[in-house]
Amino acid sequence: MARSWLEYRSPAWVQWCPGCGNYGILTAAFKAFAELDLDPAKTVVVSGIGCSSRIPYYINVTGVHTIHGRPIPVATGIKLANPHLTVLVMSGDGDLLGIGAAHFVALGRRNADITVVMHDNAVYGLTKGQAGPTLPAWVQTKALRAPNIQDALNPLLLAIASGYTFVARAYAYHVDKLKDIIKEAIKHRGAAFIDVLQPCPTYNNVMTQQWYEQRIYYIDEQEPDYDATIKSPEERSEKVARAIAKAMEWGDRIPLGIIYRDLTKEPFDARIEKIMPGYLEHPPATRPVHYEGKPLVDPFKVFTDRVVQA
Amino acid sequence: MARSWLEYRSPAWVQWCPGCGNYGILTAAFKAFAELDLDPAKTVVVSGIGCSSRIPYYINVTGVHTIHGRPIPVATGIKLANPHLTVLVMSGDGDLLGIGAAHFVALGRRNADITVVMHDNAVYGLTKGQAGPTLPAWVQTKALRAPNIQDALNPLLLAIASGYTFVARAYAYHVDKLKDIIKEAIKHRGAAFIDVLQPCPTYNNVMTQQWYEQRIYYIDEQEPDYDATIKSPEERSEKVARAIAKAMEWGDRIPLGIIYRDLTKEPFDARIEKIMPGYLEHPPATRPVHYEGKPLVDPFKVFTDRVVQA
Amino acid sequence: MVDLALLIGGPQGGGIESAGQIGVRALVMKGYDIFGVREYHSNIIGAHSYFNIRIRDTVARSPRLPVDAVVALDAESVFTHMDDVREGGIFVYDTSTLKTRVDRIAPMPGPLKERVKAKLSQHGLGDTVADAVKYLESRGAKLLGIDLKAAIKEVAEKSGRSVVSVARAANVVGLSAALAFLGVEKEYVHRAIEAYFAGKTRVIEPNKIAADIAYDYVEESYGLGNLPDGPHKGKVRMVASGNDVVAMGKVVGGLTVQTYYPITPAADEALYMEGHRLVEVREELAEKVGLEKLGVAVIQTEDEISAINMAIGAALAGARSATTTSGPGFALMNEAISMAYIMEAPVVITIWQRAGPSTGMATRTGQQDLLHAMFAGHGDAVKIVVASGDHEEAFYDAIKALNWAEKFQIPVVHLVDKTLAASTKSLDRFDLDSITIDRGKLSYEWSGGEYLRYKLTEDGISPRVPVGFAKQLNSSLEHTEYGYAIEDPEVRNAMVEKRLKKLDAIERGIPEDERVKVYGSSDADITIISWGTVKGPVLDAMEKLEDEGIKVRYVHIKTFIPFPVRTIDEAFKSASRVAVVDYNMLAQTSLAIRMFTGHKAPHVIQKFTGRALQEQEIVRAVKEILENNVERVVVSDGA
Amino acid sequence: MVDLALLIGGPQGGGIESAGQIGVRALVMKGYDIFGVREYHSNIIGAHSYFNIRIRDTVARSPRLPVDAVVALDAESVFTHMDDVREGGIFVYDTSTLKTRVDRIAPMPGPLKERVKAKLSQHGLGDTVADAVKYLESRGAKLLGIDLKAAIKEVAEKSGRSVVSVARAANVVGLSAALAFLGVEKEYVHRAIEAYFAGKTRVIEPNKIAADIAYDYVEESYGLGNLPDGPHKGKVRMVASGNDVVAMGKVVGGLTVQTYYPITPAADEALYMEGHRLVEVREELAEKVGLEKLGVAVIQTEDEISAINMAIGAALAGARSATTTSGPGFALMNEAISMAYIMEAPVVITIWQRAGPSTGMATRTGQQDLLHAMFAGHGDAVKIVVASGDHEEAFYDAIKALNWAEKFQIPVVHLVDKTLAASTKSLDRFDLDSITIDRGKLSYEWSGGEYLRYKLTEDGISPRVPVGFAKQLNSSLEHTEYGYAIEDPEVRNAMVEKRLKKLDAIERGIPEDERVKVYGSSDADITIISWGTVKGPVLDAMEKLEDEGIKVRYVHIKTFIPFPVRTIDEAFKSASRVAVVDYNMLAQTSLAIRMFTGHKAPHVIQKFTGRALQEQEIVRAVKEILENNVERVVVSDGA
Ligand SMILES: Cc1ncc(C[n+]2csc(CCOP(=O)(O)OP(=O)(O)O)c2C)c(N)n1
Ligand SMILES: Cc1ncc(C[n+]2csc(CCOP(=O)(O)OP(=O)(O)O)c2C)c(N)n1
Ligand code: SF4
Ligand code: SF4
Ligand SMILES: [Mg+2]
Ligand SMILES: [Mg+2]
Repeated sequence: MARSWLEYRSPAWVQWCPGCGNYGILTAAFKAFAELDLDPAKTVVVSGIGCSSRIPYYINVTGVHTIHGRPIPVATGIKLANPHLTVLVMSGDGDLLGIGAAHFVALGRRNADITVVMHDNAVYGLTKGQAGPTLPAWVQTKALRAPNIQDALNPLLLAIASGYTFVARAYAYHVDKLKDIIKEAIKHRGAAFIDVLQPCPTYNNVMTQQWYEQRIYYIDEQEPDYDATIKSPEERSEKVARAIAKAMEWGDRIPLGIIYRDLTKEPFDARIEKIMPGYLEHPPATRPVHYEGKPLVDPFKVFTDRVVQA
Repeated sequence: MARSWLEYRSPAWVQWCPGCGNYGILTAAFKAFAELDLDPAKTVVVSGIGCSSRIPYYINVTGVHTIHGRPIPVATGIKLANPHLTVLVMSGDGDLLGIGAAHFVALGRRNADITVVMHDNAVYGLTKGQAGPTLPAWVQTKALRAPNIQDALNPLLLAIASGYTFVARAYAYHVDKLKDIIKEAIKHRGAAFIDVLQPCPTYNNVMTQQWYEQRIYYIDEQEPDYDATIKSPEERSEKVARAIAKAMEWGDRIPLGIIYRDLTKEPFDARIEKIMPGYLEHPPATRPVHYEGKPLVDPFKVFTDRVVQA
Repeated sequence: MVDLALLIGGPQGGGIESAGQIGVRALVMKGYDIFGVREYHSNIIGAHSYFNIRIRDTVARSPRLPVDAVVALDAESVFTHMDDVREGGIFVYDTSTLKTRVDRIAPMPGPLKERVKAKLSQHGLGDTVADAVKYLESRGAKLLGIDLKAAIKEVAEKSGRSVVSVARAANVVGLSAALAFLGVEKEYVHRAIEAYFAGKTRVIEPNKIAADIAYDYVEESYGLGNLPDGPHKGKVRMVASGNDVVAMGKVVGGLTVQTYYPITPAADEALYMEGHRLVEVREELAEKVGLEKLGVAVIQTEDEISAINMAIGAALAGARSATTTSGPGFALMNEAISMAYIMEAPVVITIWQRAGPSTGMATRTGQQDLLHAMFAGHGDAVKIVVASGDHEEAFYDAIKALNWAEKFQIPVVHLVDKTLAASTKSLDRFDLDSITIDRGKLSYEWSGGEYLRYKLTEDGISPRVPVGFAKQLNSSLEHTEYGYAIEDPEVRNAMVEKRLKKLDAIERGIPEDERVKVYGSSDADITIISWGTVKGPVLDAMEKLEDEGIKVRYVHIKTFIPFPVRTIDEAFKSASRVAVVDYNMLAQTSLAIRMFTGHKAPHVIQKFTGRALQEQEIVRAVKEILENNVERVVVSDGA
Repeated sequence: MVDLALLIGGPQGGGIESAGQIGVRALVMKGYDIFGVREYHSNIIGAHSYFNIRIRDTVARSPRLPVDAVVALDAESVFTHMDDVREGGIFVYDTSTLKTRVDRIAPMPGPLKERVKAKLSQHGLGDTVADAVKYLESRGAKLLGIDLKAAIKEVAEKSGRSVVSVARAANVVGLSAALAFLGVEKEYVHRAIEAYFAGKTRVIEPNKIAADIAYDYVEESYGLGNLPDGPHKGKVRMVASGNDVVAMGKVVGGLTVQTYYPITPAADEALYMEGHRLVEVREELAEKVGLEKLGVAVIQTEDEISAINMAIGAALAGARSATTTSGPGFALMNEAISMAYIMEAPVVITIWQRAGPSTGMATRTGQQDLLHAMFAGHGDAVKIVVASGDHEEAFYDAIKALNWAEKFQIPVVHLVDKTLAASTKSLDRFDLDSITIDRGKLSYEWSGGEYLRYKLTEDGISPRVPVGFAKQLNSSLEHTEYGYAIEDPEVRNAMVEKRLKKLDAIERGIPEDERVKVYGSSDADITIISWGTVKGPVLDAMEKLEDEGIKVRYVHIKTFIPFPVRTIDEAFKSASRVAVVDYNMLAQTSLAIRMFTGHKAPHVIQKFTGRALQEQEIVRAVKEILENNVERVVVSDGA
């Protein structure tokens, strides 16, 4: 542990509302990064648009504040170009599961080595409190003009169905527990997803701190036998079923912790290496593209399938 | 049964390749529509873009051939405007689960009374055979320049995770079985999804007719006790778990039939009626908007929250 | 003549919007015409925000600086607006912040802090609120210090509530002090509070107490102002934002489906409509249509791609259908707009422009989406583009847009902006008799044999029977008259010619006076061409300049497609000098003008800061052009 | 002078593409310059398709009708092309189809059937292939009937394979007959088959047998033609499609990431690149860079939104990055393009234009995306727009686009079209020495203290260190030099001015001769202005018209942003007559020209059918304009 977590604090004014769950996530990130001693230049936090998505301004590592719903493709592009970076997506529930749902699913299919931290407040915070994709039907939070008529998604189930190989749920105000899960997610080689329950005191007056704290429990505390990790393909079907059952628990009791972890699937970069040997050693970000301005490729030598002797 | 299925055949030349699985789906649709005696004007087949998506030209009902990935929103708009129509989406795996995945998920959340028939050939047929979202990793079909490095999605699991209340799998060449499932799906009040395994003899030289026929089996034949229908909320968690286990069967044995049906969730139109009484009787498509060209609404009478007495 | 301006500043979440709204209402009750606009950061709580109110006995339609009164609810507001009050104007501030230093204000942007400190030190002053107050005194402002903390404590005591629960009433303290100073009766302040918080007694009471505390304090310490009643006294009026009036226009115009994905500054339009999703039919017509209530289905979608496609689907099925968004959302709609065009689906897309590029400054204004809107969609996609200059225009244009969409069976883009969205205007009754709802060639019955959705006709517009009422094919591919996909060159040419004929029909169907409005005469010293909310500041500046002997003509473009070629061409030919106000970087309006007329304006007035354009900016820019022949004037007033 | 044209038609999936490719190769081996273009339906199997080959001893660059030889592999082709052969030209057809009636051909579009039947009956003929053959005879064509069924049976017997497995060789039978007629040596036909099917012995053998059957039959029955060797005999050349050369250009230009979502006609570019994802380093440089193989990561994404955003991400990380698409896909990229602009991310977007609106005719061509591309993205988003006129241009432009993107840190749109994509050209060696790879202000090391991604500089372009090599902030919001979001008016103005300076840098950095090319002189009878693949037909028509005493000047626009204002302005001023060839409905090129220069061309030549523009269409249109002063000439040659 070479760095203090304070080193990861940026000088910017944190503009979230008082009591916002995002503060807990921010602190947990500082601590996780510090404990993993991440290099600020080589650690990239990519976000979309939303309250939560302003987080790159507040963490003193490399940040990319993209557009609404697209942090996953941008992050995937960064990781694709340079697989040696630590890449995180930190974004809102609306961003990732509303407008961005197609990319959320696609990341699972690729199992790219990216950690997705979803700030799940069940509302669209920055646009003033409309229903988010995780807001249950018939709930009417403060800003709504009528009860919500769309069902909530179950983010964990969706992540498992999409192919994520690390799936967890955490709670924003439990900074140290969250920090531990973020660390595990970053260490995991593959697509990792953490659904962080994040109270939004300004707009979500239903799923409040109190509401959550009456319901959440930690799997590792209450069910120490729960083993979420698949170490060989044979274990998969049984463990996935158990993980899904756990993922579907919601209501009076909400489980927190690592729900699922599959160590048997290769991450995207390893797959690319297989069809394009040399990729990892000389990735697109850094491999030579010219020599003193001269092109490195002679088309008549390379595209021989198109060469004709007249 | 007032109409012959031949009445649903359009005069257009069917331009699919010889042996294409789409023919089976087309015939099954003819038969299902005939047996349900659907009114061609009030039955709407909405498709995206792809080989399969040309199906509206071939069925003699109302058709809407939209753009790639967007048949679900267009169909939702039609159904929203006129809940008294029978609306189907018939489109490809690439269309629905690749570019259209966000809408696929959103339809589940709304549980709109729309039947989605997915022509699942695991390739992008019309663009000449690239990998579709249901093509397993490391498979290299004819047109691919390298093995596929993205994992396949499990469409059934994704549908269940998204909230569809009717989820089934069928096989394109078993026309009568498929027809029965389409009928059930249409009759279901809510978002219905049928994953139709559809051989593409031109591009998918791996998942061929033979490949499928060695693996598929019918749940209702082999497991007559399997009951996929949720009739009360209490049954849900148990039956969903069973459905998910069934949905995850894939490999040497591929189950066909109705995997899941939830009768306890209201469809979207019923939800709208609740927050906007009168909707079903006078839906947006037909409710009066003027009287002899005159507006029906006086803003000073209606928007009284903005009226000020000076 | 009464022409006043008032500015209330404070932190986001600190009640700036409600103070503004209450102020506007009180002043409307007093009988004045009011225009109020709010500036705010893309932030929920804490960043600086302010509300600018213009009060006139003629017509109020633009903000102006300096103002006659500033109400600064916090230290940041004092520093931010210390140059915004005119000499002799009132500056209300919170005495409990006197010791606050610039550098301790976390939300305040660093560069602004530096500028403030430099300015104060230039005047030999330090960097506290007290120093700023001295600076204000030196500039001749009348300072009115109120201890807001103490006031709130008093409110809490008097209302029997906790200090925390009434803390936001500080805004009303400040506002009420300013209104007392001006001479707005206490009664109006009370009524305005009641009207704004309609029915919420627990909010109304402490706010009235807060109002009284400030009002009485001003009365005692300084005496009340003596503003006479305004000319609108006694009338029933409306006080509505641009977002509101567009929603109203659509509902009055017979909209039955509105889809949206939340985005600033469009979402408030949809939300306002959602709050009015069941509306009463006009008494005199209820029996005739057999209904007392009408529903408007307002649907939040998963993204903008879904919003536009769902709106198109609804339109195909016969709904009067629209969606509302801003630049980023509209950018995502491009593909579907091309589909709506070839499918001949009538759909209205409202674009509430905000400052780009990209996310840019999401709560600021601009006119940066003009060319993007005009050429949205691949493959020769055509749409009508209409832009509104003020609240009245926006109301009627919303209706027109729905009519044109159905009449010409084409997508219509309605361009508005954040200034309009976030500005509040006093309005007279709309002229319902002038409104016609036109659904074009729509019919719900078909008995003509096989229905051809794309029938070739004289005017390029086919009879329209909705999906569900005649078997039909709708296709995004090039198609036959029935709708089958076809690539035959002759059918293709016939369909292209059909679509060209439709363009002719649009050219014929939208007369010049709906495309452009001209204010002033051709013997003016300068002709200004622009569009949208540039209108208000220009018309106000015209009056001011006229007083100084400078005659201005203003050519206000209403539709870009079809373009008012004739009027613009004549304007250029008859003008001694032409300047375009182009609220964007690329001078997009100038490009559009040149594209359609060949003319290039020798002068351009630009603003990039995303703040609402102000009267004095135009006054200054026009003088700059006339006096110094400057080609490009960039204005940037407003914090 | 040799100037021949050959057309091979048949059903999609019947080997039209391979016949064309083999034909092109044989003719290149014979020493000619070749241009071949394929027309096809949006269909996998069964619909009509044809390949048009132009054979010249100077330079081949456009299709032409009528051709000198038609090979009709099926009945539909006979009917479709019965007017496409010149008097005295050869028409090869399948005698086993003689009895087929027009109406029995399922894939044939109804309206075309009606036109064919009308034409035949006008000549007193029935509606079978036999009737069409009579019609052809009456038009003076040399008929060459081959029983393809019998020929295939013979191939099957001789190769010891089943009839089904060799059925596709019918295409080579037809092709080989035509080549024999022309006088291309059998050896070249064999070698061409070998080259095209490289290594696939089981395909090569039956095809050679098929070639021989037809060749020998022609030799015996009609005698071989006596085409001399062409001028390129002995050279090592390339035969590549437009899709291929763009992929080659990108790879040579140092591309390291290409993302794509499959779409016609872009996908083949990505697929070709994917097949060459590991390329060898030039021998002389391998040691210097320490690598023998280079990888190009070609990634299929879930949609175009992902494709562009992933490409942007890769660019931020330092990859040379591009994506490829067509109109519908580009429409979906609008929002991200605006982000790339404000983030100053260098990314190249190749747009392979096809016929719209919307899905339109997905496998047909056009230039309908010009204005959409130029104004893509909300909020004043700027990009460079470069367009290629032929294969050579496309190769070099692909490299230029990558250079400009990195040099100016801005998105670059490379406009190409389906004609280029689907046309095959014989090419000489590229001039590697003329190529420079320029990465602008990129560096992988940073030692200057805090790295400011958006540092304000003289030329508006900041030093660029990729993500991963210096801690930094990249933001889609308006930002400070470091990258923090800010809404301060002064910082905003500074950043807008920075971006304006960058536009100046682009204006200065891209000289006029890279923006436009002028062919012919100003004393011409007519000046044609256009761009893209209009070039070939216009240059060919110039020659033809010159022969008839009509002098043409051609102004070929290469970049629309920045626009070649000076040259176009001069062209208008010096020209006696100007016509714009506008391959779209809205006359978008004319609008762009007027927008930037004020000039309006009095004449326009348009084509809507989506078929490749042909030499004779321009010849005809120019005469029409010169002789009859026609304002708008619409051409529509090609089935
Ligand atoms: C294309 C586009 N559509 C809409 C918006 C407006 N917008 C900004 S933030 C946001 C939602 C934020 O919700 P979420 O992702 O849950 O983040 P939160 O604010 O709740 O943290 C939306 C819709 C946008 N910026 N871009
Ligand atoms: C926006 C857009 N992107 C890409 C395409 C090109 N495209 C046409 S069909 C298709 C995929 C078809 O695959 P699928 O949906 O599985 O249908 P199939 O052809 O296999 O039946 C694609 C990518 C398009 N038409 N529009
Ligand atoms: S609106 Fe909600 S999510 Fe956004 S900053 Fe405030 S509390 Fe946090
Ligand atoms: S390509 Fe495949 S899916 Fe498409 S029509 Fe042919 S066989 Fe069917
Ligand atoms: Mg949220
Ligand atoms: Mg498919």
